[in-house]
Amino acid sequence: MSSVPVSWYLMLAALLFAIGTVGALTRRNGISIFLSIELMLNAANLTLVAFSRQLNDHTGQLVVFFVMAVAAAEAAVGLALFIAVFRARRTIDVNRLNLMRG
Amino acid sequence: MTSELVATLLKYAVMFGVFINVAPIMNWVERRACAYIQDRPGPNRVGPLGLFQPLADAAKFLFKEDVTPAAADKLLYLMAPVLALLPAFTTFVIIPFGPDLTIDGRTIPLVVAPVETGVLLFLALSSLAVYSLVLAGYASNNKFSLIGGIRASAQLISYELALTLSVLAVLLPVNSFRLADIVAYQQAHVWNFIPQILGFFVFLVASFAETNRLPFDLPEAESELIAGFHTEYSAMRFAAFFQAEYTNMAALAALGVTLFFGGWSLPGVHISGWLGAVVGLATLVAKICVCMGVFVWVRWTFPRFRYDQLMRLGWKVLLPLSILNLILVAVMTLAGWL
Amino acid sequence: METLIFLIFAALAVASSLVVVIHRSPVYATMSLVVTLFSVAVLFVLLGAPFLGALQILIYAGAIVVLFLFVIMLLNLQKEGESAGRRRGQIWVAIPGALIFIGMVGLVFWRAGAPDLQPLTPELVSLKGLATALFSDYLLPFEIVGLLLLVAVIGATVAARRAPDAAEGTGLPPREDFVAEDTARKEARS
Amino acid sequence: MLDLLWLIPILPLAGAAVNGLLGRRFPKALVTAVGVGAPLLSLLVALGCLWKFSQGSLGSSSNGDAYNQVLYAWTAGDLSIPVAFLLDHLSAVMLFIVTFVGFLIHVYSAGYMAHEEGYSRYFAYLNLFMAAMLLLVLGNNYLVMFVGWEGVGLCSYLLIGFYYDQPFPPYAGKKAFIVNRIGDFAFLVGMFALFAKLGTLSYGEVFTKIAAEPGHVVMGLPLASFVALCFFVGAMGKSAQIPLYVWLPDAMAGPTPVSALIHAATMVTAGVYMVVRSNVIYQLAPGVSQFVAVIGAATAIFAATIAIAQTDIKKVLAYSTVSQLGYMFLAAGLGAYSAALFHVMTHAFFKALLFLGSGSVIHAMGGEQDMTKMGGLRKYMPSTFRTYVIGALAIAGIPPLAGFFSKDEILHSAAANGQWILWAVGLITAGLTAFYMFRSVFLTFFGTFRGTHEQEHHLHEPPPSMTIPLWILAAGAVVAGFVGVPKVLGGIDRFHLWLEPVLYHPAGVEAAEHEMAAGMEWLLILIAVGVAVAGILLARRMYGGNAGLANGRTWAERFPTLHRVLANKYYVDEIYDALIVKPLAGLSRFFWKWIDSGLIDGSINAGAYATELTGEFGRLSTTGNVRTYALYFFLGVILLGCWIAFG
Repeated sequence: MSSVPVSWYLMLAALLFAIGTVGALTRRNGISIFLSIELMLNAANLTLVAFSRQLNDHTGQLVVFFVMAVAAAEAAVGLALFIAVFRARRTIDVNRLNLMRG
Repeated sequence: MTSELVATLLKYAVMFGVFINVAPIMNWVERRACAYIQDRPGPNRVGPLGLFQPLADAAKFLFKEDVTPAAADKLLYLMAPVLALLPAFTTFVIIPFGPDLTIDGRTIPLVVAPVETGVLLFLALSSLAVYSLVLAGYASNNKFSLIGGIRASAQLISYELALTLSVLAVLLPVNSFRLADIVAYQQAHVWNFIPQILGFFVFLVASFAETNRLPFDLPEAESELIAGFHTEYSAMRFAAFFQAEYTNMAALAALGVTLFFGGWSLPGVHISGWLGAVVGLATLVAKICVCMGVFVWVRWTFPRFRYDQLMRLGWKVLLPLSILNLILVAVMTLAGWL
Repeated sequence: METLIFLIFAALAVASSLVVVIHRSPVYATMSLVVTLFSVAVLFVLLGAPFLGALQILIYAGAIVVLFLFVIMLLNLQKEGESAGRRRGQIWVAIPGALIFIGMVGLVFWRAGAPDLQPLTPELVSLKGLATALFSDYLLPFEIVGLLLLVAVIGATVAARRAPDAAEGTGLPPREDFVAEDTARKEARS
Repeated sequence: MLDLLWLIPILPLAGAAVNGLLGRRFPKALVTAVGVGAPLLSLLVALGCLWKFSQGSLGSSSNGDAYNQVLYAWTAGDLSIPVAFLLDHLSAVMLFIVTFVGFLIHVYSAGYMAHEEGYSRYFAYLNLFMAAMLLLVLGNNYLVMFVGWEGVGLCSYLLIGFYYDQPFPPYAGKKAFIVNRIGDFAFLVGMFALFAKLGTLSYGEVFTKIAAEPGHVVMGLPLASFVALCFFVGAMGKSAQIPLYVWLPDAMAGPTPVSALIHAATMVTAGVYMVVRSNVIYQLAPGVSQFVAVIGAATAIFAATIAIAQTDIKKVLAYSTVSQLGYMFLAAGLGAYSAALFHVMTHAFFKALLFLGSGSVIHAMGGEQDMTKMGGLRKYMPSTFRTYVIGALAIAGIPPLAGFFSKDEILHSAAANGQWILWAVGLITAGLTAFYMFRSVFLTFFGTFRGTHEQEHHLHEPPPSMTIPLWILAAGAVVAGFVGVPKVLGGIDRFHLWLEPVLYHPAGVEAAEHEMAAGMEWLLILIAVGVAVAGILLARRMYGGNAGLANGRTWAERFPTLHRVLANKYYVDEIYDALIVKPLAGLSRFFWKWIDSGLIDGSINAGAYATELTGEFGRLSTTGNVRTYALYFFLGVILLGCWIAFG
């Protein structure tokens, strides 16, 4: 059975990561940024699982497990924050949320 | 390789045959049972006892005009019914329906997909069902549909927790995700609903909610939302939702029967070979039918919950109960009582 | 066979992730993310992590993304409008940056060659090994993650609570003040 | 029976959980049933275990039959901590004290708190307290002990601040907690040192290893000395020794049964228990032991003098507790560990009795705690009066009550070791103790009533749920001493024999117990009793009779400065305020006014113009938009990646 070299998986992960990064950096809708970040997390997970396979070690898979849990926590809190922000400002366009701009 | 593929396809065909026929038959059962409960005749014109009524309905669905609202989000609108059917017709692949079959010295487990992550796969696939409801609600561009969609998503997420936890409790003593192992365990011991009666009730209530049936049919409460997320759907697309709903019900019933009532097995009956397969399948179908009967009975007996009551029940009663059940089962398992 | 599955789902993942990033409508973006997640889940299975694949669908696609969709509908988010002019620059830096990144990684792999995957061992696939590692060596992280989830639940509940001024004693500033402060600051600056 | 040992701390814990989570919805009777029932069950199990234990070990001189119950090993990576309980001769004594006295206080509380708000909350805290204390006592390693140690600290905070709607109790609770933290910190450091050097925290292994490997050095001190010192600082906090005793008098802000529980039976004795438990370490650190003894003696006399001038009945008892704890440490420091623990036990009885008695008085007086407003309560509350006097006689050391035997043993050990100064200090303290205790007796129960008419009308004997514990404790205060009758009085000092297996005798150093001539011993006993009787008579002379209070005031006016100093507790709180709090605040203010506002802000202002100029340019890159920063970050990562990959 021919198998796929590990570098293909890693390359795919890099591609997904790059796409996610571009999304996170350019989208203005808060939710879309979040989606892009999930994409990046998934890319990272893919590398972890790929290495776990390559090294024949469970650790990588375990880390993915933790990443998922943390992503769940992040999504819950982040979305709650968006709801709160939306209530206060009627928008979640990050360009208009510029309180940091003195 | 090829023979395996053929076997899998055959097995899938068997299960598909069982599950696709659920909707029309249940439609008839439901309408007759409802009529009986409400003390009226029900559909009795087409065929003996109105048995051919579903066929007539199907014909009607086929020939009706298929309306797509002008302001709808076309692509999502078309996708939603497909998404509804997809999980409905994949989840049952992990349900075992008979003892292992040996042909030509080759052992064939009577499950479409004998994977190690069995139950988890079921839960994963069935958790995708929510998308169809949400998308249908959103794409229709109708406020009733949207509210129905939002309600559906909140409800499904909430009750999935209790459902999953009650299922997990069943897995603990068996030490496996495979449903076949669970059935074997029940054959060796006793049907799970006896030691895990609490978990069974949590599972039952959560599965009513998961299938959006009364008393939890808030996403399509007709007195409030017309028909909820599928208000705008008609003809075959509506039929698709209809089919999906009943197939989901059947799949959950199959899971419940397998987890708590011994699946295809009967206590004291050990038949192998082809006869065993047939008996197993028949037993499974019979059990599913009884279960579906309960679904119908409950639907026409209980009034609908209010939305806040629904959420409160899910989070404040069922979830703690299921956690309690999990702890109890874990302790019992550790103590060796199971 | 395996290569074929990989290629199909890799292509699907890349295509759908592009849609996630490019599509204006948040609902479409979210739905494409589901496709990406599904494809990655298939790849997990291919890599000998069926448990993670199932979890990926159960947790990510089944719960987290539904939450996103729920919030999108709750807030009734529409398509993004035309982006303001000065933010354009961001895109023109980010995309070449990403391309360089991909080029860099690609170059590294090209140089390193492509060793075949290790053969799949039953120990790696077995759930038992995973669970044993999780509940012995990684018990502490596991418990901390549990705590984190609890904190997140509480935090999310508090943050998303309606009208902080109605709930006294939360220590949060009332909404009006918050907005007024903001306007006052803006006025002061201009 | 012994394998039920784990139930003993779990039962009150379960009671706390039930009452804490559901208690508000329960009817009062159910709260009482759970709150009092859990300690009762715990007591029964404890008695069963003790009976079984004593069956196997009475008269045996080895500690081999100590019962070890490993429940569970909490493991994360390399670190493995056994959660295990130990029942040996030492924890058996403490187990008995804690469950027995604790249970009586629970019963008493059911009567005392019957009409208070937060009834279920109170019982939840109280049960939790029991659970923590039992954990502390039963743990078989320092970490489990520390969990209990922190648990009682937390519960004392919760209970002292029980009346959280009043201004003072929360303050007192915080004070107790913070002062305790100082000690706890030292305890932690001690544990770290032990773990770092010996790699274990289990008693048995620690004691074996520390004796076998004398070479370890921590911060210039031998390991044993360092650890002993750290642990003693921990004990100072928990057991209210100079200089960390300040929290205990303020802790009287809690409900009175709590004072009885915290300051008599359980929490404050934790320090003594810990020192006795660690006797191996202390034996190996003679210098520290001497330090312990000196601090103990100093605390004893220091607190006793303060107690003389207090008018609040609970404050008198509080300082008396501090003083008695000083006694215990004096004994422990002298190496008379069994005497220290003996005093812990007798003290648990009579101090719980006194506190509960004072609680009855306060209950009857409608919350009034000032003795100058009491008087003549004898005829209204005969039971309370009688039991209170028994307690006072016991603490004063009048034979044959419990306090006599334990106090005598401590004084004897001082004398036997040739530490005559410490002996004298102990003796004077004994006299002072007799004096101030009977001062409180005379002011409270004799003479004429000095409160308002309304209060007088309201005076009554408390309900049986409160008087019965009083009588039981009074019985204990009378007879508890007989387990340790010294040889010279014809006994065999059973208590000492009982504890013998857990005490460590360094090889080569033969029993430090100097045999004294019987005549000498008799003489010392007579002196001690004489001093106590003299104290009582002096109190009677000054405060007896109808004009007791006025009489006392004249005495106070005769030595105005002394009285003022004592009444104000040597101004220790003020001194702490002046020496620690004020300078800290002053230093902060200095940093704020001069360093921060002057130097830092000044230099910043000086640089501001330049910064502003730079900022005008830098502003262009700083858009205030997080994503721009994220973009920079990303570009940086790419650069770094390229450098690593190709550089």
